[in-house]
Amino acid sequence: MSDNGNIASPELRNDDVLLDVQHLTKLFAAETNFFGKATSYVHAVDDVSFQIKRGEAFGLVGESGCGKTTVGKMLVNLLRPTSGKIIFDGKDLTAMKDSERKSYCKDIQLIFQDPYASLNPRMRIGDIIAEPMIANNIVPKDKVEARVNELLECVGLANYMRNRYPHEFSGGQRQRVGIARALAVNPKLIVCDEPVSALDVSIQAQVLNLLDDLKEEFGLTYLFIAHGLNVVKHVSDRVGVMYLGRIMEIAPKRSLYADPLSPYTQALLSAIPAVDSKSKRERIILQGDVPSPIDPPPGCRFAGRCFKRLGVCGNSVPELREVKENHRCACHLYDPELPPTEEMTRAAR
Amino acid sequence: MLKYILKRILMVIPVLLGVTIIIFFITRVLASDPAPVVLGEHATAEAMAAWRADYGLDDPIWMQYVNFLVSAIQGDLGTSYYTHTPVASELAARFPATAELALCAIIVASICGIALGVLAAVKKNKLADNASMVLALIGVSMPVFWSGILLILLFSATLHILPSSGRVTPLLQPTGGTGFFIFDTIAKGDFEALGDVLVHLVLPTVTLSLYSMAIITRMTRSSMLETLNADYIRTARAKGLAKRSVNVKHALRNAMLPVSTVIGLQLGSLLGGALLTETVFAWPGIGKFAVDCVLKSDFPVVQGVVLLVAVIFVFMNLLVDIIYAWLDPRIKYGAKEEG
Amino acid sequence: MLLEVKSLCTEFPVKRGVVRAVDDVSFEVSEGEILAIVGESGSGKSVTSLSIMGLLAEPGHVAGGEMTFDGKDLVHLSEKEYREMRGNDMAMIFQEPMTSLNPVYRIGDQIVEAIRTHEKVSKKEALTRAIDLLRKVGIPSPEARVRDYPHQMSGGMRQRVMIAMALACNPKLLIADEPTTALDVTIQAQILDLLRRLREDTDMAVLLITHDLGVVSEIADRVVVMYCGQVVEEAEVRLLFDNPMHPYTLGLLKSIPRLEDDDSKRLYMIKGMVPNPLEMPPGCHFSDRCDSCMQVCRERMPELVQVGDHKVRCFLYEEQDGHAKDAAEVKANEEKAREAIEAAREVSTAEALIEGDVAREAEEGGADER
Amino acid sequence: MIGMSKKTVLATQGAAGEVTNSQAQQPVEKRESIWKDVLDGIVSNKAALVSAIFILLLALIAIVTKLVPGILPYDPYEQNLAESVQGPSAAHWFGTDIQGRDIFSRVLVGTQITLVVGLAAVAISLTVGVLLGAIAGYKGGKWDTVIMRIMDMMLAIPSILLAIAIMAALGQGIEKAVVAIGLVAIPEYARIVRSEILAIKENDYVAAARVIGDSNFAIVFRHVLPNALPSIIVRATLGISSAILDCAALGFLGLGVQPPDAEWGDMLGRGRNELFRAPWLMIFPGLAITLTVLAFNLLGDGIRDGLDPKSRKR
Amino acid sequence: SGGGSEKKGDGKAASGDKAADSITYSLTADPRALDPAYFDDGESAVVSCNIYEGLYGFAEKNAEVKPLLATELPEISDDGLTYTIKLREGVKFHDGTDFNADAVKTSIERLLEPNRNSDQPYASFVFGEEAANSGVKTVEAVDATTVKITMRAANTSFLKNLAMALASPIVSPKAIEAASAGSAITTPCGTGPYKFVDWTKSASVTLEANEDYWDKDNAPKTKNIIFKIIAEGNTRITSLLNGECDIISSVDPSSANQITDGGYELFSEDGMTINYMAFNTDEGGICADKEVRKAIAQAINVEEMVSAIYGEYASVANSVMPLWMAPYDKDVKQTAYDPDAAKATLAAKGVTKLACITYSTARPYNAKGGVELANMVQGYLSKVGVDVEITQYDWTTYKSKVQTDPYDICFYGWTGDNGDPDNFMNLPADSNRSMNVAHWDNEEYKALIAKGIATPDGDERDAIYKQCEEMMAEEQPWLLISHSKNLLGYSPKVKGFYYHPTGVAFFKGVSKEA
Ligand SMILES: Nc1ncnc2c1ncn2[C@@H]1O[C@H](COP(=O)(O)OP(=O)(O)OP(=O)(O)O)[C@@H](O)[C@H]1O
Ligand SMILES: Nc1ncnc2c1ncn2[C@@H]1O[C@H](COP(=O)(O)OP(=O)(O)OP(=O)(O)O)[C@@H](O)[C@H]1O
Ligand SMILES: [Mg+2]
Ligand SMILES: [Mg+2]
Repeated sequence: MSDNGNIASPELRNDDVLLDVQHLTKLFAAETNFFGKATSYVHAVDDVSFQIKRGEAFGLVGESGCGKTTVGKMLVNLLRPTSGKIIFDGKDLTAMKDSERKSYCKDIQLIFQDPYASLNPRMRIGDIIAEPMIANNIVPKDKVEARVNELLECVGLANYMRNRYPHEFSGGQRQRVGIARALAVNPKLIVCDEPVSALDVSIQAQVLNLLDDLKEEFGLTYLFIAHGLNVVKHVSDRVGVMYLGRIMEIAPKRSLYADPLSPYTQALLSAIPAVDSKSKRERIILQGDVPSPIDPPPGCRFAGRCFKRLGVCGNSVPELREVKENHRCACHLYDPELPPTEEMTRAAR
Repeated sequence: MLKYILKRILMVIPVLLGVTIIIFFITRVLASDPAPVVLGEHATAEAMAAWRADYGLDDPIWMQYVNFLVSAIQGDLGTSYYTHTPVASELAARFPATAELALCAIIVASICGIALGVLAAVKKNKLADNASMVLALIGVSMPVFWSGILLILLFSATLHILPSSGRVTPLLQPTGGTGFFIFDTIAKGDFEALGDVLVHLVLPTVTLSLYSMAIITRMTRSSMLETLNADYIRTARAKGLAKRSVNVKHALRNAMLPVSTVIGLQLGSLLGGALLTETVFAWPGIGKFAVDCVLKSDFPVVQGVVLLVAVIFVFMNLLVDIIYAWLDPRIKYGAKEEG
Repeated sequence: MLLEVKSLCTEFPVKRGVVRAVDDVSFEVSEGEILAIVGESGSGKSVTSLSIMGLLAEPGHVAGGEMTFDGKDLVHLSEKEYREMRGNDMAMIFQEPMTSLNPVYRIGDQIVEAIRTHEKVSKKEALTRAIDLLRKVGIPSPEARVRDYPHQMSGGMRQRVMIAMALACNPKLLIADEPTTALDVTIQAQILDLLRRLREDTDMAVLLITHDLGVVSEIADRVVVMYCGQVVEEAEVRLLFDNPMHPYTLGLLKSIPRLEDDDSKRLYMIKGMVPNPLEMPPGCHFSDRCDSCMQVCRERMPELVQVGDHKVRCFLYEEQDGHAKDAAEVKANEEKAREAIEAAREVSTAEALIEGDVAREAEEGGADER
Repeated sequence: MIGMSKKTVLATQGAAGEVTNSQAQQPVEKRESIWKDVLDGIVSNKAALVSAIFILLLALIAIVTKLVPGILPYDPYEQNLAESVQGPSAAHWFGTDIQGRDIFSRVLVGTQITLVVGLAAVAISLTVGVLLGAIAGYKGGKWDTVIMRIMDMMLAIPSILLAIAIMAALGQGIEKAVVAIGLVAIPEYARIVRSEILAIKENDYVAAARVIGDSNFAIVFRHVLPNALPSIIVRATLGISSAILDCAALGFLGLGVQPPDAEWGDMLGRGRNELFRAPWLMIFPGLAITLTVLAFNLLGDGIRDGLDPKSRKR
Repeated sequence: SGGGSEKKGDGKAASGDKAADSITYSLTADPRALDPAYFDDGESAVVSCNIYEGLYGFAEKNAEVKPLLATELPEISDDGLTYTIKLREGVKFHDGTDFNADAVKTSIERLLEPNRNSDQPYASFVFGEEAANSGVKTVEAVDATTVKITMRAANTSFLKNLAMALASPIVSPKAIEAASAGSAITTPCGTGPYKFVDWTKSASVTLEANEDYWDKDNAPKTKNIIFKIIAEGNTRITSLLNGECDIISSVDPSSANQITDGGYELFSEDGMTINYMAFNTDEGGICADKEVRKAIAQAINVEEMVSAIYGEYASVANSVMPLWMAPYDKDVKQTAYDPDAAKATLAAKGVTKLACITYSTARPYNAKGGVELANMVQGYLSKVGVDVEITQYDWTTYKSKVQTDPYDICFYGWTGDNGDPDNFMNLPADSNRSMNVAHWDNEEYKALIAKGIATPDGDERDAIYKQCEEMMAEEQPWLLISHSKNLLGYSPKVKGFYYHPTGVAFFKGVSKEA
């Protein structure tokens, strides 16, 4: 295993890091033997490290099944990491006991992907938004209602809607309720798990703009999960690209989009259909499917589909190393110990 | 798959142990004293005490249980207090009757239930749907003994077209063989007896199958409605398949998955439900016998019956699961066990 | 012309009224052309395609209009004739590759079934053809994969199987209802590439249904934009993307985050939400959400009129009498619409949203009081 | 702090704002609840509606005959051997039994016991079953294994035999019948509740509740159980009908209520001895049972349709 | 042949004097066993009495003892202790074994201590107990055709016991040997007119004619006798009406008309039973007081009640013993119905509540089960201001509850075993509380009973039992209710059928027209 996370990039080093994820790994039992012991594992998240600054929006991108949600769930304590650390606001959450950890729960909130499944259909939305405040005792009982109204306005819902049930709302409105619920406890970090992917095109912009506004207004920090680079581009400051449980590339937005280093990122970018005829890019069509995360082969996870694959890719795991300033990439193409490649020279320029 | 079956068979053991404990507790601790019934009118208190001692009923309860378990594992279910016959042979003599009836009933119930259910689903909200659902519901709503007696009244007492009692006219009864008369008569080529066996089966089968039929109809309908809405049905229709072939080949096969589970469960409950039907139709099975034995506090037999039914029920479920796996290629047992 | 749809109306009687899911929709598809229909969820795209295929789910029915396919009148076709045509002359693939294949049959058998429904060939021969088809859609080692069950394949593979099945009888028209929506971007690129190749190889016409404007711009020749069951704009693909006329099309294009965009700017939001099909605003269906809404828009439904190479349904481009305005006025109005949209970008989100909601509620007010 | 800046927006909104305010003052009506769904299901399904009315009628009869016994044409308990076993007539619509009691009056009074039996038995199995099912489903692991194995054991014993054994052990009487019937039905409820909960547990809103720091108790009672309610209600409605049938079966086997209580199953069981002489002794209570059970079944189906999100188009 | 229609067809239409080759008789339950040593139930007795025979039997229509396998009535010594019995010659068991004195000795000795086991319910009743110094001491085979039985004490009813179908019949020694020790014979083998063929549990027992039956005058006339087990009363009746059975037993009184209306014969003769209500006379109970017992008895219109429940198919009991058995009742007066007097007495005694237990299962002496009776008594007593609280149990539970429950009144009955008056009259003197459910403990009465059993049949003995009857009427430990009639239905084609009051049916003279 490569040791690629403990040195924070220089850009971050001096700054106030809110969340520091180190070597986070999550395995799920895929097959069990007679006595219920796992015999093979889904490597859902495999040695993932990244940091998020206060007030920053960090985008996490990758195709379906690459482990984005699993990362998010581990952050909000819905799943226990198999190994690795989550250092939040200077404290190691993974080392805490459940009771201790509970007090940090409210600082990290989650916005779900599916606006239809994430609101209890049998509760009025007023109660849904009030619930976290009551559960965490952060607002006196008699102030709850006023605060609910405030939150509703914040997310662009009229306060008379308080007494309605979720099914009376459209997807976009529900997602806004979900946002209000997350805001209710004044969290420091909000994990947005594909908050717009289930929404209509015309509604997506509403939610994205809203998240932007709120970030501005309350100085929130986001972990923004998405599977398309286009959405992330609009919201995040820095972006991490995941593939099959591993981070392939982390870079500030501008650098990543202007000059993607990892072949996977390049393919991902090119696969996004362009609306503008002017900006027709060269298309890279990847062959094959994402392989199964159950007991993945050694070496680079992307090796099987890579169009720039080298001999070593199949057996050795590339390190996530800083190739350009603040721009790190896990790819053998940029391995200084290997013979120089065209890409390496280009990146060096 | 084999591993899965093995695992399931092992899981059966604690269930059966539990069943014996429950029934042991109910019979030994709660039920009334069998001695007065067994020994008859003239028995004195001393005779009864002696008898209890003979049968180990004054041992501590756990010891009785251990004794029972030890001999049960050796295949000895004990001897009936009342008839002094080994429980195993009492059950062997009666079980085929119940099994034959239950099998016929489940077959009739499945065929009619599935047919009605499919009809109802395909003609959703039309007359045929409402009619078959009401029919099914009436089946579920009538007390079995009531409908049985009414059927006897109509077909036997009034129209004289069907016999009201027993499995077969005694002189035609096939001897030896499996005890499954349909099978035995066919094996012997005795078609007069086969006819006789079949006419005797009609009323009890109908009565017994009504309840299960209703359940299967309901299940088939809802399962069928669900599959008819599935995407692959649209795909099949987009291929240009005829409606019939879509309904049968694509919808029904998938709809059968949950239905098969229900049918399996029904067979278990039919064994229990046969009890009232057997009473009404003088059917020589274990159902009526079991009730009598409960009422006579004939503990060894009650234990035996319950154990037998539990074994059948449990293995029925196992069988259903295996059939399910066979019907549904998606299920690869052993791979997914919720943990 | 391969397929002609004229003033198609499709209705679903429901408990509280009649949902007119497709309302006066007309378009044409010629041989070898890829026509895309775009629109948001619920805009009637699927219903349109199902109407063409004659596969509408029960109480739904075609309530008016004409459909001609290859010279045949689809509206009055008998079920038997329709069946012969389905899967043979026109085939369809669906959005959900995970559920569109029957889970209990091998994929080979499912393709064989499609072939043998329309052609009298032996099972063996059909199987050989199935293997060829799978190879054609790019499934590696098809000889082995024909024996797979759907659950043994990934989503992309299944979508290929669906395409192979659709191609089984060399249809003249392939209707693809959101064939890539459920797939990952890299897989989506593969499928789009496949469709493009197939069209080149077979000269088959494709009616592509999607809500993803990106997909449209990648592959389509011509685009029909639908909103609330109606066609609001139709044009050649480049023309539409470079010069959208209807405020809705314009809004859509502005609201999707694009790689090329300057991301310091806020996204444009179409405020409010799609109206309930039973409680449509009285005038133009889009009027509530439109930033260029005029009085007339709330009173009357505009017609779909030909403006240059566009067809568009909007009073910005239509005279009261149903004719297109003259070129200069059109130009001016186009400009106006663009400005309105740019202006709307700056409104704070929550503010705009509340406004949108309230407007809609007011519209539905009657219902709410009950 | 959050939202302060938005306050002004509403104030300056003009016309739209007024709409908002006027609507905000609307009385807070309960807009949509599970009970409304139930009601919708019933009302929109003719058979269920008729059944519901029938059941209400039964309940009314039960209450009225309890409160004002004088309303009955005859005293259902009074022996009048002079009129023993008379066929249906203008005086005795359903005839009389061997003790000369009016069957019609007894059938009417029988609604009391029948409904109480149905409700009480279901109450027992519901309470215990929901509790066990909830623990098994929510806690999972060992709890699940142990509870569900016990339920399997109970299921493996034919329920009527189990009920008879319990009755034989407890002795006869309506309360005991209720207990026996209630006990044997527990596993079904436990199973349903468990599988519902397993499904509901997977929903994001349960995860959301955990993320915001809800306690397990709150999650189960606020998020999980209310959403399992539809299937529980449906099961309970159907459960009433099977409880009534089970009670009738026990009555038929001579294990029913204590005399002189009028219970339909008991009347039926007793009447069958007179089948040839006095078929009405068996026909009318049998019809009463069948109709009542049918009504509960139809009602259950109606409620199921009403609560089924798929059939509830919105 | 099977189907109802066919059966019905050849039953009704075909005529002629050819004999049909089988008669089907319905039993209400499985026989408990087909070994006379191991059963105590009527079902077993009905079947067994056609397979086995005893040394003695009863007369065709009453309980008079007649020689059967013995050639004449025994020679009884004057002290009543020695019975010398001459056996019939040339009789063979069905398995070909000779019937002789050794066979008799073997059959009886397996029921005597110490061979006796606790599974033989009637052994101690018929052959007595060492501990009680009663019954048989020894059995000797004097020669091949003579048996000598020595008693421990004189017992006038012993001879009648020997005529019973329970315990007494003679079984092939070979069959006894073949059966495993201490358990019942499974292939029955006797000397009777019918041979055992098959017993399908819960379904039927089939017998076939014994071609070599010794009594050529009474040779079996029908090839097969089939006993079909039908528990449900309505099904039994239907099976008769539908031609599935030729004779059905235990007809419910209320269905009797159905049988005659259908053109079938109804057999209705007094049985050997008494159906009564017992007062709990235990010290401290409400009914310990004779006045209260009498008053309760006055409140109940027995005649009306009997006719309502049983119609004409039971007779109101005026005596403990059935009329045909007892010449003693003529002058016995039972308490008369007088509700007003009852009301007054009960009010004076402050009786307002009585606990009653009853059984829900039909019994031979009460085809309707005890609930109907309890219901009506409840009805009568409510009219004199007494609330009766009824608790019902199934028969098995009931039998243990009568020994443990604190009841004031309970319902019970008795079916005679052997036609001897002692068999009835000793019940209220029995120390066994499940026999004496009134818990009546009257020394004077007990003395009478002891005297009766030792007195040889004759006027002296009759007088003793008459006195007993009078005491019962006067002391009122019981309220006598009814003597049931044996009700059977049978096809008119069945000839020569008679149901014996001891609860058995002999088929040797019975035939059926085809
Ligand atoms: N509870 C679980 N048990 C077993 N495997 C799981 C579990 N949850 C997730 N996985 C597996 O872990 C991998 C990562 O899943 P995850 O949901 O994190 O992906 P994702 O990136 O969020 O995908 P998507 O874009 O589809 O939401 C997948 O292969 C998934 O099948
Ligand atoms: N079976 C039906 N009953 C009633 N209304 C229906 C039915 N099917 C579709 N509709 C209505 O028809 C309208 C159009 O639906 P359609 O499925 O064509 O939308 P779509 O554009 O394909 O959306 P999506 O992108 O979600 O697939 C919707 O408003 C829907 O409510
Ligand atoms: Mg995810
Ligand atoms: Mg669609």
